[in-house]
Parts: sequence; structure tokens; C-alpha cells
Amino acid sequence: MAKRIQTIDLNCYYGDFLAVKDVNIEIEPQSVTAFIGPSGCGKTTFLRTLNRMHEVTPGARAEGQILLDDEDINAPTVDPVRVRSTVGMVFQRPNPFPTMSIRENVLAGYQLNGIRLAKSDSDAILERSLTGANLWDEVKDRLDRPGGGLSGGQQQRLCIARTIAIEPDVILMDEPASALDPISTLAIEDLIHELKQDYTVVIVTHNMQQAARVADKTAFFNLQAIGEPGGLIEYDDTTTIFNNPANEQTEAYISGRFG
Amino acid sequence: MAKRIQTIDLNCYYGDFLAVKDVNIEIEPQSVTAFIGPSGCGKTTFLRTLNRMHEVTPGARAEGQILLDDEDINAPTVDPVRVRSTVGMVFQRPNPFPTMSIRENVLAGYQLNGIRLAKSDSDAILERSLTGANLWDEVKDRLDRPGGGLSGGQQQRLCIARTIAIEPDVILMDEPASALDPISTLAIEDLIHELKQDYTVVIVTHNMQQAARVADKTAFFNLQAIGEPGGLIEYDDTTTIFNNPANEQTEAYISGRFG
Amino acid sequence: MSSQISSRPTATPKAPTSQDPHGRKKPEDMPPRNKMKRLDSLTANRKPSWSWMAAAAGAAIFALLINLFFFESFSIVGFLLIGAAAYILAMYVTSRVLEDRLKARDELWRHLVWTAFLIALVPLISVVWSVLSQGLPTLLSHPGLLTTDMQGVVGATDIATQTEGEPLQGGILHGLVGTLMITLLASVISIPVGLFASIYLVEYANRNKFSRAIRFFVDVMTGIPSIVAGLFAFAGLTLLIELTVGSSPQALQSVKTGFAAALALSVLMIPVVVRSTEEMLGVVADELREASYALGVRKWRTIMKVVLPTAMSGIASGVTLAIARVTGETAPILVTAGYAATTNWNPFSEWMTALPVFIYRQLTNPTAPAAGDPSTARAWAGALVLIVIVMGLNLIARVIAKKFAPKTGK
Amino acid sequence: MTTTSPRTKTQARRTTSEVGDKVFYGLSWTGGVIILVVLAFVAAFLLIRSLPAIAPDAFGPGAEEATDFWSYVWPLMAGTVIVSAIALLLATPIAIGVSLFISHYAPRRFSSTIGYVIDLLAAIPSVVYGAWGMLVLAPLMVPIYQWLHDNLGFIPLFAGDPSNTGRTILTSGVVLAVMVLPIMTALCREIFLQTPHLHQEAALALGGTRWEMIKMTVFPFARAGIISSIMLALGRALGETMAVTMVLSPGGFSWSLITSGANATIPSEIALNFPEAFGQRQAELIAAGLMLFVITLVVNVIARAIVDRQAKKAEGLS
Amino acid sequence: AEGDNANNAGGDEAAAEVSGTLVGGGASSQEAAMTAWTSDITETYPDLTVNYDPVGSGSGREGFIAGQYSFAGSDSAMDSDEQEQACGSGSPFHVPSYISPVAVAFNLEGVDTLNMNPETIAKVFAGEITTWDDEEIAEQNEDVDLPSTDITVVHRSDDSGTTENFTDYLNGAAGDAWTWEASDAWPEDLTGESAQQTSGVVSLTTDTDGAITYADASQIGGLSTVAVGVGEDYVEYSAEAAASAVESAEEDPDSEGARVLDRSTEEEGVYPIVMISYHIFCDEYEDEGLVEQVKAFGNYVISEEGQAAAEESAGSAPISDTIRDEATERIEAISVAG
Ligand SMILES: Nc1ncnc2c1ncn2[C@@H]1O[C@H](COP(=O)(O)OP(=O)(O)OP(=O)(O)O)[C@@H](O)[C@H]1O
Ligand SMILES: Nc1ncnc2c1ncn2[C@@H]1O[C@H](COP(=O)(O)OP(=O)(O)OP(=O)(O)O)[C@@H](O)[C@H]1O
Ligand SMILES: [Mg+2]
Ligand SMILES: [Mg+2]
Ligand SMILES: O=P([O-])([O-])[O-]
Repeated sequence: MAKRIQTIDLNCYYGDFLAVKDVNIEIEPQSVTAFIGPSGCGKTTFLRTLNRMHEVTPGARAEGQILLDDEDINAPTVDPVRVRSTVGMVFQRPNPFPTMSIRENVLAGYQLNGIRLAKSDSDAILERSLTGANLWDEVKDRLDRPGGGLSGGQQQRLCIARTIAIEPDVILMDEPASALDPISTLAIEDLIHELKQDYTVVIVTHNMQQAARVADKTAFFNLQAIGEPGGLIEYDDTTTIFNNPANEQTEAYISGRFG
Repeated sequence: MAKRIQTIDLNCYYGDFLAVKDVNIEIEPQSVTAFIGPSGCGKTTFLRTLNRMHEVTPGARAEGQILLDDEDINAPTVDPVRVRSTVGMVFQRPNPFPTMSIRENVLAGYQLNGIRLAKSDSDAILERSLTGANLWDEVKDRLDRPGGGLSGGQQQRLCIARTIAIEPDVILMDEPASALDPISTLAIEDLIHELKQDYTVVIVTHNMQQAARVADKTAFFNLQAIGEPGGLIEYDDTTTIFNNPANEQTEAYISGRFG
Repeated sequence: MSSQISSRPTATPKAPTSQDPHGRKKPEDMPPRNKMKRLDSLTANRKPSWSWMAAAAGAAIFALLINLFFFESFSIVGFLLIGAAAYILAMYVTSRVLEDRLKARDELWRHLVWTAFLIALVPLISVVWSVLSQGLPTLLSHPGLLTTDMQGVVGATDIATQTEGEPLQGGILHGLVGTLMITLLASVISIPVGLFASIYLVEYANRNKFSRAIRFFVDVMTGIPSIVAGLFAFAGLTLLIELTVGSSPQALQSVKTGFAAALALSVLMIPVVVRSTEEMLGVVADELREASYALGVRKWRTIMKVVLPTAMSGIASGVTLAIARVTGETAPILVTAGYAATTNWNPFSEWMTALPVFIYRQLTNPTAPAAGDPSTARAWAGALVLIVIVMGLNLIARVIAKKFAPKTGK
Repeated sequence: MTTTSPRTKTQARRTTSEVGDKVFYGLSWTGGVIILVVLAFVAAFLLIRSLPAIAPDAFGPGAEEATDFWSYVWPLMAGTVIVSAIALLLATPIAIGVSLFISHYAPRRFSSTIGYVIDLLAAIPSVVYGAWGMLVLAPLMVPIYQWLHDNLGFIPLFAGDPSNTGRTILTSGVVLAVMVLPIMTALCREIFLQTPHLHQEAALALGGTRWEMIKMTVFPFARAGIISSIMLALGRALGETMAVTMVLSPGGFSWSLITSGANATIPSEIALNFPEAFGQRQAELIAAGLMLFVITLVVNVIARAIVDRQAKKAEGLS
Repeated sequence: AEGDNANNAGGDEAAAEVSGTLVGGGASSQEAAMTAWTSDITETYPDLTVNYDPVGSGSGREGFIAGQYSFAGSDSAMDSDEQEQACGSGSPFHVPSYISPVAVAFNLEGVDTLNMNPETIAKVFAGEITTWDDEEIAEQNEDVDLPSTDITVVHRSDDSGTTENFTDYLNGAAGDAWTWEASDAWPEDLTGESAQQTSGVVSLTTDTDGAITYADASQIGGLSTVAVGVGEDYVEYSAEAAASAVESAEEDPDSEGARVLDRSTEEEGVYPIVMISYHIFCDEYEDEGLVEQVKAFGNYVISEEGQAAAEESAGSAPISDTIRDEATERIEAISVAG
């Protein structure tokens, strides 16, 4: 079930380099939150700490608390694997497993964990996930073909299907639609709308219209200056951010609005 | 100098699979042409044949003529290497050379073409290209750092800088801004506007506003049906395509217009 | 574009810089843009398509002349070498003159790469021809070689074969069985150790001291001479037996077994497995690991199910190389497994002869010193069989690799 | 997502326990430890067994025979290094060429077959290489040695009486080069094939020829792998026993590469003489093995230093 | 002969009792003979398996001392140090069971045989005589038409019993012409062509015109041989000539059962370049079964039957009766350690 995420004084480092500084944010369950901000301000970095994916990068570490409901998932005693099956993630670049078929890719979350599914269950999950990612019609006749043979957009939708197949509580998406065409994007946005009934959704996007359309709340990140760490500048209801921002940096960023 | 591109009955195959069928299009010099269409309809495939990059993919081939001014660059006697330094390309995914510094990345085209530059020339090219790609201010103090250490958006801009550094006659861009933030996107769009004074620019985009903003002409590609090859449905002035499309498929696609 | 070099309309350089709203210089202020040389036409200055034939013909004539005038007798090797060199040079010069420097260089390297390949084929063909021409006739006329061992074959038998035309006696079965058992056992020991060690290096050790030590010493280990590995395994097992069983003749005589040989071979095999596997795991894209972690998959499952299958083709070829290497070893098996004339299926007791040892001994110490031909025949037949076995293994590895290989096609 | 069945939900949650990770980590770590332990044992074995030769004073009997251990062993060390150097000098460019051929030049349909054919070289046992080297290759080399001597005799490497049997250190080097070729090729080609297509396409799209593209993307990407393959081949060359034993007509140290009865290698010295060796002589031979171990160690230290310096240079960029 | 009878008297009964596996190892020179012996002995003792590891004399003696082998094959006798370490409380003895003439063999077009006295042989191998038409060779071969081909000396690259016997011969017979001690390694300062094992030197010599080498006579194939100067005569190698060299050799005072050959003998019909390869046994073994096995094997090898098998398969020279009797006595005396 959807859970609340709250970070307290979160700092993200790459080795000695402080990439994101002092983020305090509270993300409501059953809502969609968008992270926006210029390139390099640390959106991806911050997002990855939320399911402890940053630990995979050598030298990367996060200091501070990340509360999932009331549990600090950034505590060293917490098993990051459990965190990640609760907090799912879709990446900026599509990354289907090249050795697996489309079917296997979608069911990877089960198969890789050694969970055996009855044929009927797996077929149900497969269809539901692919339909959810708006890919079902295109691939239903070639489920046993390799996942790497799809176009960029198809691959990304496959990755989304793979993530929703394991039904996490929170879904983090790093620019999930940046490689998608409008129709697929629309479908994904609809999907996000649906997902928020059950899940907490966090999405990084460069597309402010998209943020405006799908997000309940929007967080604006920015760098104070080149070389300085990025940080959370403003966080509020999406309508407030886009129509009536409190911070002038936000204002400036939003007013360059287009696209 | 900018050149005209014309394709005559161009078919693109992956092995036996016909991905794009019978494209006849005439792209004017010193103009910007946008390719739009749903995912998987063959925009990337078609674009890659225009500088014979498709030959790099095993099994891929193109039949038909591609006239650059009056020369058929798809003829077997033509050296693809020459074609590519005349028709430059920016890819969907940023791909800076990971072992090279930012400076070396920008100047890679010269190194690849065996041209030795005087320090003053190379510095001038470096600054001009990076400025053109709106990256100069961010990286000017770390030109000797590796190109792979930049964020996604910075990397993509670096790739654009690298392509414009060699000043091709035609520049093909495959969703060059899909990984960029609005400010960078704006800069790139301005750049495209400027580039068209000297070059022929072709751009694939999912962002219809972007197409509307930058393109003089727009080509709409679509699949007839799943499993069928993609093809050029309508090609006209951008204003006509967006306001008054002749074809109902275009109409349907455009009317799902958003972000 | 009327000149060789394109010239774009450029503005006066070094004009005072004026900034546009985005903080960029206006194009007018930029330095001249004409650094890229470009030809008028894309087809211009391409060398004619028949030029390679002309070059080949010229090179052949040149090589022939050199051969006739400077060598005492016609040498096919000399002809080919000189001809090839002349051809490459001619093509380079043609391309340099008619096309440009880069084309010429590209062409040159293409020819050099082809040459490297052809050069590599020469010894291969020569060795394979030696083995085939000497081993195949024996094998065809005496297929029984494959199903008999050397039990009861003595010098007199071979003398009878050579001088009186009796059929060839004896065979290589014992060597075949020995090689299979010893190699199997060595693989069972080395492959897991090697795989796990390289997994440790790539997936777990974050360049810590311990892993750097392992990397370093693996490299050192590759240099252990095979004979030393044999002596080491023998000494080590002897010590172990003395400490556990005692030093009665029976106990000591039980040291020499197929197992001892497998241990010796493992010392040689492990570093090859580690080295090649490590390389292959290293190039698996991190994106895939991340995709798996993000699905809440444990690290070990990620490694087993995502990383290893993706790297499988490389690992399989590395492991096959390691197996091939030890399958052909002689010296360490000689000192650890004894030398038996009969077939022994049990690698844990009694002596065992491996095929290379058998080949070596048959070649150097024929069963009948005065009539070495039957021994030589058995040796070459054995060599042929050994090569076929290793190639078969290689083929199996490739099939496995293909099954796991990343699938990209439609 | 209203159709979610509660059952799959719980199934997905049932992440495997941490024990699996711990066990797997333990196994991997053990793999590493085993290597170090084995190597330590090998080193200890070599050291203990060679003490009577290296430190004869500590062992009364036979001391006088061993006094000149160093003058015995240095020519062997030199010979081993020379033959390995020849092998690598010959094999490295060819192996890189063949790997490139397979990865980037050969018609795609054939490239895997070609890889298989080159692997055939690895399938051939060293005894057969030895027999081939002495029976086929050595006689072929005789006129070449004569030619080298006549035309380049002023170079010390080609001075001295050219062998009239061809059983020289150079022939051995050639045989070793053939033997290490498949190892290097296999590793290099796999790495070359793994070069990211994105980067290769980038280089091509900038108008690079195939060769310039390879220089810019493939080689930098594969550098570490190439060095690995060279080290692996070097190990093989340093340690190869039987082929050299059969091909070489050994002798004391000489600069000449083309005379018989000159130079010897440590592994073949051991293989040739161990059977008849006893007591002090055995210690001497094992001590020679220890010296080879030391050579390998030193060579690796140097190689590491070079690699690290290059890596630093690359990192210096960041 | 008495020993033989005693053995035969036991007959099939004794034969049936001897069973198990007897393990020995050592000289590779005996390999061909040993193959014949280990194979043929099963006719008399069907339950006895003899395994022989042709690891080389040195390793054989070492394995014997360490207890890994119950007997050793060796091209040279044990020295006193080794004898002390071997056999625990007992002591080892030697049986000269494999006798083989070492031929001086060469490959020279058109020449089938040559006479050379020990000095000439020494000078050839020492590199002092470098062409085949050298005066010294010509003097001894007046009716042979000698070409001016260069002499290529081929020696063993591995340490070997053959080399030790050959250098011992040159050292003993050639006087000042040969200044090196007997050794199983070829003198270091005499560089030249070399190859591994007898088969190696033989094939290299066969492939090289003008080459000369020394090798176990049974293995020289089509090479021509030198008739060696003994006194005033020149003696071609033969089994009898080799056997008589051993017959006339003296017993080694330091090693029981071993022989010291008189290399400078001038006795008629004796071929002095002979290699004796021994079997070394202990005079007592730990257990009864082993004693039986060793006795059975030792007696079989020196029996006329055993020697004939070796001669037939390996081309060795059979031992004389005197030596056989002596050896039988020692073998029969082997007892269980108590
Ligand atoms: N692996 C890494 N090692 C070191 N620094 C990194 C690494 N990844 C990112 N950075 C740096 O951290 C900062 C934040 O990068 P991040 O990728 O989080 O930006 P972003 O907001 O996601 O940008 P974009 O919108 O372009 O994806 C940047 O300065 C970047 O250069
Ligand atoms: N390397 C390949 N081999 C085989 N088929 C391919 C390959 N690349 C693409 N295709 C197929 O060709 C068709 C066109 O793909 P293409 O990548 O050109 O689409 P696109 O319009 O660029 O899509 P997107 O907007 O998602 O990038 C698709 O059906 C795709 O699956
Ligand atoms: Mg990002
Ligand atoms: Mg595309
Ligand atoms: O019998 P050898 O010791 O000369 O091999």
C-alpha cells in the first residue's frame, strides 16, 4: 500500500563531492510528486537515494534520514533489497535485460527472485503490466522475442511494465517519458494517474506541462551556483508552484516555460 | 554549405524486415525539418539512412536513392565516411567518448579526420561549439575533465557541440533535447534556428510544440498497422501540418496534441 | 562549393564581443569556420574499382622478378611474402595519391589486419596438417586404437608390426579415459574457485587491498611453470598423506593418482579462469545490475541471473581456453599421476595416464626402441583425438554461450 | 490497478532472505582466499625446497657444489625472459590484428567461425607444438637464420654461427608466440566486441574512417583488457615447459638468437634435468623455479605500475 | 642356475601366492624393457601387477629412498649417502639387469662405418676436429672416401645416464684428449646441437647431414656407427661385446652389486662404451607380501626368459650367468624386516 516518504536533512555525496544538500521534503502517500529543475541540479541523485540505489555507485553515500512511513530506510540496519522491492524505480535510459525475452523481462522481478508463478498468474501479471504500460498491443504477438529488439520507446515502456509488475508501494520514475512519443506519454500519464490510487509516485521530468498535468505537488531543485551542491528550492502544490511561486528562482525557471 | 536532401522510393530493411517503406521526401537547404510520429514508426531508422549510419547495424540496408544536392549518396560507389562528415548526426542517447576530456570530445571530429589544429584554432572551435551548445559556461573551467562525468543533459549538449564543431552541411538530430531541461532545450532550439542559416537541419522529436517552434516543414510518419512497415504519411509546411493537415491520421495524431 | 575547401560566409574575426540574452556570442563574432577540408563531390577522387586488381597483378610480377633474380631457386614463401608486402604498399600509395591520407591509412590498416589473420592461419594450418596427415591414416585404418589400451603391448609386438606387417596393436583408450577424468576433476575444482574469485573481484571488492592482492597474485600465478605445479601438488599431497595416513609404502604409493594430477592442473587453470572471467564480468553494463537491484533482487541473484548470463559467452570461451590449456599439459601429469598401460576409471586410486603424457612418452621412448614407427603412429593418432576432444568442448561451450548470449535480433 | 490480486502482491514481497547474499559473498571471498593460500603454499614449497641451493651455508653437505648458484641461474633467467619477450613481441600485434579482424573486419557471417578456427590453436597440446616445432618449423627457419646472419650479422642478436638445425631460442619464441596467440585473441576479441556501439557510432557519425573509429573508441575501451591478455600470455610463455624443452637446443647465455646451443629457459631446464636430479641438484632446479616465480612477480609489479600510471593519467582528467 | 631351480621347484604354488601391485620407478632407459617385463611376468604370476614409473634415475632413487617405490631403476649406482638413507634398518643392493651398448652414431652421406680410436672420438666431441675429412679420421679409414662436410656434434640436452657413461668412457679411455669428468650433464663449455632423450638425438642426427652423436645402440635406427678403437683393433658394438665388457668389470667396493667398467680395456672383442642400468632393491622389506613380490620380480628379470624378453623388445644385451648367479643369491636373501 502507498506509503509516505519523508527526508530529513538529506545530503548526497559522490566521494567528497556534495551533490545534493540538506533536502527536507515530505511526500504524501497516494499522490504524484514531480521533481523539476535544470540539468545537473541533482534530481536523479536525490531520487536514487530514496530507494538506496545510490549505494550501487561506488563512493556514493547519503547522510540524513529517509522515513518510509515511520521507518528510517536509510539506517544501516535496514536491508536495501527490501527497500527496493517496496520502492520501485524506472530509469532515465531504458534498460531491458538483453538476454531475456519480452515476457521474461516483464516477469523479471519474480523470476530473478526465484518466485515461481502459476502459468495463469504469470499470464495475468504479464498482460496487466504490459497493458498498463501501453505496450500490450504492440508486443502481444511476440512475447518470446528478445526485449532488446524493440525501439527506444518500446524498451522504455517495457521497463515501466517490469516495475509495475512487482507492485511496489512507491514508484520512482526518472524521466520515464523522455524517450516516448505523445501517445505513449499520454498513456503513461494516465497510468500515473491510476497508480496514485494505490501507490506513492515520484517523477522526475523536464517537461513542465507534464508536471502540471500529472503532479499533485511539485518540487523545484536548483544549484546555487556552478560547483555548489544542488538543493530543494521550493516544494508546494503544483498549482502554487506554477501559478504563484514563492521563490524567485522558481519564478525565473517557470517563466522560461515552454514545450 | 547547406545542401538539399531528396529521397526517392527509399525502403529500409533490418534483414528481411521492412521497417520503413517508400519514402519520397525533399528537404530544402537552409531549413529545419521535423520528423514526428508515434514510437516505432521508423523515424530513427529513416534518419540513420540519411547519412548511411544504418550500415553500422548488422543486416540493415536501404534501397532507393538519397540525393544530396544531385548526388546519390546511397550509391555503392560513394564512400560512407565522406557522407558522414558532410551529414552530421546527434543521437537520441548522449554518447560522449568516455576516455576523453571535454576538450578532446569537442575536437574529436578533427582528430578522427586527421586534422591537426593550431592551439588558437582549436581553442576558438572549442569555445564556439560549446557556446553554441549552451555548455560553455558550465564547463569552461573543467575542459580537461572527462566528458563522461557530466550529467545526462550536459552530456547531450556536449555531443551537440561535438557535431557542430566539424561544421557539416546537414545536421541530423535524433531527439536531441529529450534528455534536456527547459533552459538547455531553449538554447538548443535557438541554436537550431541559427544553424539553419548555414545548414540543413533535420530533427526527430516527440515534442510537437518543439516541432512547431523550430521546424519550417514537418513530416509525419506512421505505421499502417502493427507489423506493417512505417512510412511517410504527410509532409508539408509546419503550419499546415499543425493547423490544417490533409491526412486524417495526421489529424488524429495532432489532435492528441499536448506537452 | 567550387573550390577544394569549403568556405563559409564569415564575419570579421575579433570584433568586440556582444552578448545575446542567453549569454552566447553572436555568430558574427566567431573565428573563421573552415577548418574541415572537404571535397567537392562525394564520389570525386575515389580510386577506380579495378585498382586492387592492378595492384595485385603488379605485386605478383614484382615478387616473381625478385624471386627470379635474387633467389637461387623459386621460393613460394618468398614469393608470397614479397607479393603481399608489395600489394599492401601499392594499395597504400594508390590510395594516398588518388584519395587522401585517411583513406590510405584506413586501407593500410585494413590490409594489415587481414595480414595478421592470414599470418595466424599459417602455423595453424601447418600444425593441423602435421597432425592430420600423420594421425588420420592410422586412426582410419586402426579404429581399434580408440577402444584398446597398451596392456600386453611390448617391444616385440611393435617389432612384429613394423618388420612383419602385423596389424598395429595397442591403443589410446587408457590415455583418453585418463585425460577425461583428470580434466573433469580439474575443472570441477578450478571453475567454481575461479568464477567465485572473479565475482569477488568484480562485484564485491571495491578495489580494496585484498582484491588488489588477489589480482596481482593471479597474474603471478599464471607464470608458474607447469612442471613446478606438478612437483608442488605431489609434494603437498605426500605431506598430507604422511600426516594423516602414515608413511608406509602403501600409503605413499597412493599419492600418485588422477586426483593429484587434477590438483596440479588446477594450479594452472585457476588463474586463466579468473583472469578471463574478471574481464568479461567487468564489461557487463552497470545499467543491467541497477535494473535488477531496482526490482528488489538480491545481489547474488542479480549476479547469477543477470550478470553471469550476460557475460556467458566470454566466460565460456575463457573457461574453454583454460580447459584446453590443461588438457594439453604433460609435465605436471607425468610427476603426479604415474604412468599406466591399462585403463583406469578411478581418479582417486592407482595410476592414470593422460593422453599428452602417452603421446610424449610414445614419441620420446617408443615401446620398441628399434622399431619406433608403431609408437609414432599411436602418438599422432592420440594427438589428433586430443585435438578433436578439445574442439568438441569448445563447440559445446559455444552452444552454451549462444543460449545465454544477449539477444538483439528480431 | 484495481484488479490487483492480493496473492501476487504478497508473492512479490517475499524477497529472499539476506542469508543468500551472505553465503554467496562468503563463497566469492573464499574463492579469493583459496588463490592466495595456494600461491602462498607454492611459494613456501619453492622456498623450502630451494634453500639448500640458495643458502648452502645452512646445509653442510653439498655446500661446495652450490656456491655458484647465481652464476648458474642468471643465464637461465635471461633466456626465459628473452624467449617470452620474443613470443610476446610476435604475438601481440598479430593477436590484436586477428581480434580486430574478428570483431570489426571479417564478414559478419564468418566472424564466429573464424573465432572458432583460431581457438583451434588452443586445442593443440603443447607436446604437439613441441613436435611440430622441432620437426617442421625448425628446419624451415634454417635459411632465414642464414639470411639474417649474412645481412644483419652486425647486430649482436644475429651474430654467431647460424644454427643449421634451427633449434634456437628464436624458433622457441616463434612456437611460444603461436601457443599464446589464441589466449590473447580470445580475450581481446571479446573485449573489442563489447565496445559500446553508441561510442563507435558517434565516431563514425563524425566522419571517422573505420580505423580512426577503432583508434578512438575501441582501443581506449579495451586497453585494460589488452594488457590483461598480454599478462596472461606472458605467464603462459614464461611457464611453458614441454614445447621449449622439445624445440630448443639449450646452452649458456648468448646474445645471439640464431645459434644452437645457446640460451635455455627455466621451465625446460627443470623438465630436462629433474628426472635425473638428486639432492643438491634438485634443490638447485627448484631454486631456479623460485627465480622464475620472482621474475613473474617483478614483471607483474612493473606491469601494474605502468597500468596504474596510465589509469592515474586518465583519472587526472577528472 | 641353482637359484633358478629353487624358484621353479616352488612352481605354480608359489606363483599363485604372489599377488598384489609392486611399484617401482626410475630410469627411462629401461622403459622398453620394463614394458616387456611387466607385461610378460603376468604369465608366470597372474595376480602380480608391476607398475614402473619412468621418471628418471634420480627421481627413481629418491622415490625409493622416500619409500614411494619398492624398487628403483637407475643408470648409476647409489652413492654412500643415498645408501645410508635408503631401506631403513636394512641396506640396498644393485642388480645389473639391463645392459646396453652405447653406439657412436653418425649421419654422413655415403659412409656406412668408420673406425675411430678413443682420442679421435674425444677430439670430435670436444670440437677440436671439425670436418669429416680431418687427417686424423682419414688416417684410420684409408679406404673410405671422406667428404669435407662440417661435423655437427649432437648431445643430450637432458641429464642422462647415457651421457654419464659416454663421458666416463672418454674420460677413462681418451687420456688428455678429454679433460672433463664423467657427468650426467654434457660439459657446459662444449656448446653444440642437442636434443631431449635418445629419440631426440637420433632424429636430429638423422635429419642433419654431417651430424654425430652417442645413443643407446638399440635405438639408432638407420644411422651409421663408429667402430671403436680397443687396443689395436676396432670393435663394432654388439650384444656379446657389450656383455663381455660387463663380465670383465670389477665389483664396485662401495655399492653392493654394482660394477665399475674398465673403459681403457684392451681386451679383445670387448666393446667398452656400455651402459649398465641397475635395479636397486632393499635386503629387507616391512611385510611378507612385498618380499614375495620383490623376489618374484627380481628373479624373473634376471632369468634367461626375462633377459630374452628384454633383448627381443628393447634390444638390450643379456647378462652373463656369473652375474645372474651373483644376483640370484642376493635376491633370495631378501627377508622380512624384523
Ligand atoms: N556517478 C557520479 N559521480 C560523480 N558525480 C556525479 C555522478 N553522477 C552525477 N554526478 C554529478 O552530480 C550532480 C547532479 O547530477 P544528477 O545526475 O543528479 O543531475 P540531474 O538533475 O539528474 O540532471 P539531468 O536532468 O541532466 O539528468 C552533477 O553535478 C553531476 O555532474
Ligand atoms: N536494430 C534493429 N533490428 C531490427 N529491428 C529494429 C532495429 N531497430 C529498430 N527496429 C525496428 O524498426 C522499427 C522502427 O524503429 P525505430 O527505432 O526507427 O522507431 P522510432 O520511430 O525511432 O521510435 P522511437 O520514437 O521509439 O525512437 C520498429 O519496429 C523497431 O522494432
Ligand atoms: Mg537526471
Ligand atoms: Mg527513435
Ligand atoms: O637412459 P637415459 O638416462 O640416457 O635417458
